[in-house]
Amino acid sequence: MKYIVAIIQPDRLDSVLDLLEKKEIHLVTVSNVMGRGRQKGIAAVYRSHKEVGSLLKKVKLEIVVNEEFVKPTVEAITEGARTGEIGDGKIFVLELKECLRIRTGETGSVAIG
Amino acid sequence: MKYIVAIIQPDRLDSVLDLLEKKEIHLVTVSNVMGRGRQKGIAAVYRSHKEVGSLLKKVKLEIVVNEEFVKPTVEAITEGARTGEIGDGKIFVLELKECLRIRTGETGSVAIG
Amino acid sequence: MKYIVAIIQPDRLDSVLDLLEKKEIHLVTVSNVMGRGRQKGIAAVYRSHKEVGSLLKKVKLEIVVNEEFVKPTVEAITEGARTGEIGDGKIFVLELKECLRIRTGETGSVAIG
Amino acid sequence: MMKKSIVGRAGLLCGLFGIMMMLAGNGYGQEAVAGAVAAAAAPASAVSAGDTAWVLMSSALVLLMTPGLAFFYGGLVRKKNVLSILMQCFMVICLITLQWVLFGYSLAFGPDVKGWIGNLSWACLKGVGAEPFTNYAATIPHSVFMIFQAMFAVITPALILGAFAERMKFSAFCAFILLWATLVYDPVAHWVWGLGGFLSRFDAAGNAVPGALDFAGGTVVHINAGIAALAAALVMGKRVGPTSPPHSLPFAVLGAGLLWFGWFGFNAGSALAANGLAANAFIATHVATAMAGLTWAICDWLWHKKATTLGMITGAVAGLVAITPACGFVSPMSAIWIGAGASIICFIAVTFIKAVFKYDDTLDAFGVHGVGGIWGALATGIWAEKSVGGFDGLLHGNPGQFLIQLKAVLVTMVYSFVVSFVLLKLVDKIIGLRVTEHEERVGLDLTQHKEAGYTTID
Amino acid sequence: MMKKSIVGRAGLLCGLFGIMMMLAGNGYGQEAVAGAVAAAAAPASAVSAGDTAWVLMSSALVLLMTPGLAFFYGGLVRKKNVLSILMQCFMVICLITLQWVLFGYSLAFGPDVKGWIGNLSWACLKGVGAEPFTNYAATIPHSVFMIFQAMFAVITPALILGAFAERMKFSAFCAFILLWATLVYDPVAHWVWGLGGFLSRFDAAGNAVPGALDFAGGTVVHINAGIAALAAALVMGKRVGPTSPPHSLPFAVLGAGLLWFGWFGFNAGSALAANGLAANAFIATHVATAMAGLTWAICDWLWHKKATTLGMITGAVAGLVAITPACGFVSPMSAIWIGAGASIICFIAVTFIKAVFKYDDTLDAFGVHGVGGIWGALATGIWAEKSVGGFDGLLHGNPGQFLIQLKAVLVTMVYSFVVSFVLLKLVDKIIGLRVTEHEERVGLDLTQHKEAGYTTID
Amino acid sequence: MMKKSIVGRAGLLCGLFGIMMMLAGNGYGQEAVAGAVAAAAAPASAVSAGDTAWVLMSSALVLLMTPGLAFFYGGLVRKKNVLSILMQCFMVICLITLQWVLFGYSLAFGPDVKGWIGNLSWACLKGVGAEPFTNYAATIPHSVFMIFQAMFAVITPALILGAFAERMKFSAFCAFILLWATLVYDPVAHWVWGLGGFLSRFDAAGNAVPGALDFAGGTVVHINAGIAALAAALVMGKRVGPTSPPHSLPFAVLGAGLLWFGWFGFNAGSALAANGLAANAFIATHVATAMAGLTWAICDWLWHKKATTLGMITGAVAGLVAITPACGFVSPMSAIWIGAGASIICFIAVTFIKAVFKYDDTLDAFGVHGVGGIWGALATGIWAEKSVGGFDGLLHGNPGQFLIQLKAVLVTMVYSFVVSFVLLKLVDKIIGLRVTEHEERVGLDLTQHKEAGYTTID
Ligand SMILES: Nc1ncnc2c1ncn2[C@@H]1O[C@H](COP(=O)(O)OP(=O)(O)O)[C@@H](O)[C@H]1O
Ligand SMILES: Nc1ncnc2c1ncn2[C@@H]1O[C@H](COP(=O)(O)OP(=O)(O)O)[C@@H](O)[C@H]1O
Ligand SMILES: Nc1ncnc2c1ncn2[C@@H]1O[C@H](COP(=O)(O)OP(=O)(O)O)[C@@H](O)[C@H]1O
Repeated sequence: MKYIVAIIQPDRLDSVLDLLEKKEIHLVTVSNVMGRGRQKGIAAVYRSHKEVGSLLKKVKLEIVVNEEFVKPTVEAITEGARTGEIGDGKIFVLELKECLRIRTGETGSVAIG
Repeated sequence: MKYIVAIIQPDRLDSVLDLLEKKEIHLVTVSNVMGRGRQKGIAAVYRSHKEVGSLLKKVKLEIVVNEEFVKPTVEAITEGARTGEIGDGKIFVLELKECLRIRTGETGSVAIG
Repeated sequence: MKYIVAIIQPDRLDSVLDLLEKKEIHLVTVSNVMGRGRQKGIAAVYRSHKEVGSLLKKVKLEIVVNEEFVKPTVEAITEGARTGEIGDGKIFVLELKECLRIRTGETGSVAIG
Repeated sequence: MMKKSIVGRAGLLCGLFGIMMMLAGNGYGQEAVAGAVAAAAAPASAVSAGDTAWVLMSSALVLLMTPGLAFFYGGLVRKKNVLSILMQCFMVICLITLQWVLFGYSLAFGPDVKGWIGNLSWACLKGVGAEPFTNYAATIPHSVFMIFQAMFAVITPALILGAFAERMKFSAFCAFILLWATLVYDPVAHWVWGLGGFLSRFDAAGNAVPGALDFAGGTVVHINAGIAALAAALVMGKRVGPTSPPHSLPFAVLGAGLLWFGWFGFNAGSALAANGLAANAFIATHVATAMAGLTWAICDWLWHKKATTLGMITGAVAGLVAITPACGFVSPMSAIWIGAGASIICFIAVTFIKAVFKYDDTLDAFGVHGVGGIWGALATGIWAEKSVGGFDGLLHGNPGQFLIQLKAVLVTMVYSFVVSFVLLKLVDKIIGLRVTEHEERVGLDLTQHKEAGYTTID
Repeated sequence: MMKKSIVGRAGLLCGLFGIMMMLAGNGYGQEAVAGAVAAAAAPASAVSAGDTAWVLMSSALVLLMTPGLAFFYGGLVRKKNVLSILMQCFMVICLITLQWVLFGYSLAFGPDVKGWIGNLSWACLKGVGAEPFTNYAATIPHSVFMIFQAMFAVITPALILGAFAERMKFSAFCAFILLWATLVYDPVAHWVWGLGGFLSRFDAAGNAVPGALDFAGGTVVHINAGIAALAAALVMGKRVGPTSPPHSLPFAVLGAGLLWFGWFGFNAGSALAANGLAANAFIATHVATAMAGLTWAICDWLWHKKATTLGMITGAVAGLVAITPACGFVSPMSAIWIGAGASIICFIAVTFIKAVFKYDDTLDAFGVHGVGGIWGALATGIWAEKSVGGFDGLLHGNPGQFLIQLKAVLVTMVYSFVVSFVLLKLVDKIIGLRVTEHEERVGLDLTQHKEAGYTTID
Repeated sequence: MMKKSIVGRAGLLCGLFGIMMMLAGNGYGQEAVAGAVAAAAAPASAVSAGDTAWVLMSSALVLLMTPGLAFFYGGLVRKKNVLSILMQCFMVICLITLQWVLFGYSLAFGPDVKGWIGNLSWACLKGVGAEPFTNYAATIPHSVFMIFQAMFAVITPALILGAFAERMKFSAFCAFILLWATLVYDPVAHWVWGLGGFLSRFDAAGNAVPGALDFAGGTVVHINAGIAALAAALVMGKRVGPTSPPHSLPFAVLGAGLLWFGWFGFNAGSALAANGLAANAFIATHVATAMAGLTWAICDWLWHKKATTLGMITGAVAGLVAITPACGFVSPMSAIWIGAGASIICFIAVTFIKAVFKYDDTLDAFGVHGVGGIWGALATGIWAEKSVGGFDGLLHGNPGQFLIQLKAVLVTMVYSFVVSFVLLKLVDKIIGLRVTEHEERVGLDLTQHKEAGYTTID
């Protein structure tokens, strides 16, 4: 079982979700984050006061999958989120020890899907 | 040391926090997330334009505990969050390498509590 | 590769980011969280109704680094976030299996930076 | 199947409603003719552009109060219910406006039937045109008086919704509010303000008689709505789950600001002319509100160690409520005491009484409008002085007026409570008042209106 | 280099503009003198404080509509574009106010040139002072009439921006709006409202002639802006990416509340006096809006199973739009039908027509203002009655008026569409209408204004 | 212990305050009688409904400006401080309203004492009733003039709070604002507007004398508040930590919209009648604001490459400030220059001067109101023309008026700075001005008011 974290551009979210759906990866958790990366933000100006604002809006996906789904998940995210421009983001894969479905109490691989 | 992540229904947050408290698990980090799962969202309608809106509001808990607390934590979450209906959410358990309390610089198990 | 999670006081964010920058750790993901810890919140009052409100606003940092950067990262966070008062927060270090840069498809250590 | 039965129930309600209206129509037929004749006999009178400008503007101001209330209430609920509040407020504007021009105005202000109700001779605005109806307002078109009053009829039921916020079915809400406007608001407005109403200061011919003082609606609007709110809180029961802090206090403050602004139309517009009386009402309103806002802040400071924003705006609204019946009868200096009293009494109601009796008056519609309205109506009987509005109260040697006020308050309380209670039970039987627990947890915005107030990811 | 060329293009536009203005100035020189003389010959007339108070207040109300519109629109776009809407609305206020006092007012209302346009003899407010210009408004200073009209000139172009929200360059927007106001709004206003305008009810000398009825701007404002919006949606093309739900419906509701409030100034203020006609306009406006809000809610309920908040406020705006040309000519009871029709027709436009033709009218500026305006203008020709505003319509035995309405509608539609289309293409050539795809993805707030509407981390 | 000492300090402040008031009362006793006699001697005069409607409405508009300002300021601070701004604004309304009716009005406008202050003979509104006080306003009740002025007294101290936003103790704020209103606002209002004030255009008997032109409060309101703001920024010192972007620019835009709307009451209402002069003030206000908004946008575009929303609304407010003293004395065409100048000068102040001197005027209360007010007061002396308001300025051959303006500006600047400085130091000694660093980091909403503006998890 793997715990996949992906940071992507906000406006790529829809296409990533679509592609994941197509690969039968339905379950996803999404949240707002701000990211500092190589991408340079647009300096905002408030009454002539410049805000360097190195943090840009990003979207974070968390997807827990069984081993066999790691590849399709990573592919779907890559395909959906890639524009080729700086700021496209990253995918991180962590090892998951245990998983439990609250509704049924099931644990392990069956609880993931 | 374990890093527990739980995704629950927003309105179950209070009861989960209460139960954790009762089991002496005081330290928790909470955030807003949106989840796509088995639960079907209610299609929103904006000027006759339907938004399928597969993402539903969820709350994410992050709790770092020593091994002996894993069970009570999972139990508290399960008890507090379970309604038996689809959408109740999941608990994920990850292995934690290191923990450090910023205030004191303590590390390891003592830094968790 | 390590996946570092830090929970800090919101108003320390700027100094932590500065210090990370100085140690050449540019890449960071930031998000809003609420934390329940040892720090006691100020009880809010709404029309004489008291809200105990154990959850306080915190900021969460996620930083993925190669092994050699773990120490400087932890130091930078500690230095920037420490006030010595309760509520300063925690740093958690998780093991990272894999990392992938969406833009280029690079994986592993090179994809981190 | 399910849908059919809802439609069926709605039909039943409509039917009931229709029958009542027809009965009303028939029953009052005879008097209608007499009333129309009386109206025609009223001497023609010059329209004043200044007064007309003032009352038209005041009407617009009072209209703005309902969106103001929507934000005042909407800011205080949870994020997932904000639209339900806004929607209910806008629906009240739409429904009651139509009810008012079709028959409500005639019921409330039309030619009197035995002191209880107006007849239907002014239904569909028949005869309500550019000519002044002198007995109500001599210097503005009758139609201006009608539309000014329409705005009052609109906001009154909207006030009630604070009591059952976050848990009422939208369809039930619509049905209840329409019935309530017709069977509670219109009669009570007639009793107190209609020519010949049995609590009114004028007989059917427009001659002065002893009656209750209610300059801009302490009894008709605030006690009436506040008591209905209490009935609703009791009938509906408590919300599921723990209470939550206001999702956006700035919205509540915005609402309070718009209410304060609009209330100048409500109170000073009730002079129905731009003159010294309007000025007195304007000033008394402003002073009482300021004092009440300050007083609540002080109560908060004494009781909770800090002055809260929500406390201050709640106090301000309590002050606005309390001065409403009084503003054309008391001096600005008396308004200071009325404002202070309003905040102290409402603070007690909201802080202690609510805690003891444990009804879930979500947004304190009873605690502020009911309690504040009662205080204001009685206070009018205490501080009224002849030099301001022609009547003396207790402190100026006329305890009789205080007793009349007391009577009007009690009559309104009993009538409003009983009829509101019955109507709520009736609607509960036919449509069902509450959403399911699951809908309540998910929130009314999504379940009742298929919308979310805000986006989360963007 | 890059910058230079933008400056160059802007210069070119300005130049074009200047030349047009000069031509206008020259061409109309002769008539200007005649006009000025006519103006001077108008009999002096007493200013009424009441009427002046009402029209000044109405002007303030109409000004407030533009911020109201900003929030109505701004709440409906994505978070990343909210400021672009607010900014465009405020820029319209600034630009068009100046355009209006410098020459726009004179073009629209100045002495007539062959029925097509006013001349420039009132440019820079020459002769527009405290004396009434009797043929427009006999009891208020001429300057009050001018500033009241200024607010109309401001809000009309602002309506259009709903069609190209979330994708237009700010510089292009400024250029387009200034050209549009001058070459579309001012002429059409002259045709319908200017003394001697070829669709107007008065000849250049102020004598009544058969003409189109447009009490407060159904044709001049709403059809005009709505058709320009359609042209813009077609020229601009679709937004990139999937649509998004409104980022803050409460803001949209706030905007709707302010619009409703301000619209009383728009419509009842158009009586240019505080009298029975203003009252009729006020009441008809309120009634039609209430009916339209209710009707859309019912349509939503029938079609989508639930009444939506956005539906209700959209309906209310459609009702406001439709009653605008009619409110001084029809009775409040007819307003009910006009309001109901407005919502049904606009609901169809937004739900089905838009889906079929697939133009991206982001915020339904055409679907509500264009379609609602057409309905309103025609409905005026149907329900007008002599006893209200001096003219009978179809239902009162005067089909001729309906035909005149139809003609005015068609002429305005054709003119507005063609000229708007050409102007958009022109601006596209010179400045470029759309932001880059990347800018569109990042959002207009950051890319066009270097600001973010809200903070995320705090 | 701690608490006792706070109470003790507050008591000390109150005591000081009381003594001052009593001295004032005694010292002015004699003149009070004379003043009252003079008032009684004023010839009875007819109230005009139109004028009364206009000034009442204007009073409501000016009241709305304070919530407008609350949102303008509140949107610009961090999320954790939004309520502190809203609360301070509402507290100013409450406190100063009471101060005004109890004694403030009498100090400012009551019978003159040696040109410096009014006496206390109108305290508690004694004699301020439905009869006009002809020397101030002949066609409206005296009480209407009083309440219109009350709204000015309210908003002026509220303007100051922009300078010390995000770091002042709420208790200290209340004390300071009450002292400031009494010891700075009331005297300066008397000097410039009170009959017999030493900078005023009228002697104590109401005869015209040479004096400063300040139609609606450039000197009394904006310079006065702006300079106090500078003093406050200097005394308070800088905020802790780095600056943050505005937490909600849409709120700031909402505030700007309400301010623009309300300012029509402020400026055109200052004509105290609905006539040509009010119309001129209305138009000049609108035009100057439009020009100023546009000008700031252009400055931003030239300096920062893009026009910003915050820049445009800041410019609009600067324009409103600058035209305030001038609007009844200059033509709408001159208003264009005044508006343009306002934005350019304030842009420089905010962009460069603030950066050089490094005071932390959080929301540019000095940079916009102080600097804009000075420009406006001087510009009045430049562009005034007899045909508008009866006085010529520099450009119309009367340099003397410019010098009088300069004198009034300087006197007000010095007085306001010195007394504000002393009061701040005094309050700092007794109560302490600043919250602790920890409280500042946590935010004023939680630490000063025990509330959060918004929920985070819901
Ligand atoms: N090592 C990292 N640790 C944490 N977050 C990261 C890391 N690398 C990238 N991110 C996140 O991914 C986002 C995109 O990264 P960026 O360097 O801008 O683009 P790219 O991945 O295309 O080089 C960043 O804004 C940040 O939120
Ligand atoms: N494999 C997963 N990866 C990421 N998030 C998940 C996963 N499974 C569940 N979730 C989160 O849990 C929420 C609830 O899951 P859902 O399938 O709707 O209910 P249940 O757990 O009762 O079957 C989802 O909305 C999603 O946020
Ligand atoms: N074991 C834990 N699991 C999850 N979150 C934690 C844990 N310990 C601390 N936190 C987070 O860190 C924040 C600060 O912790 P707190 O105990 O208040 O201060 P300190 O670290 O100075 O003792 C908490 O509000 C919480 O968000």
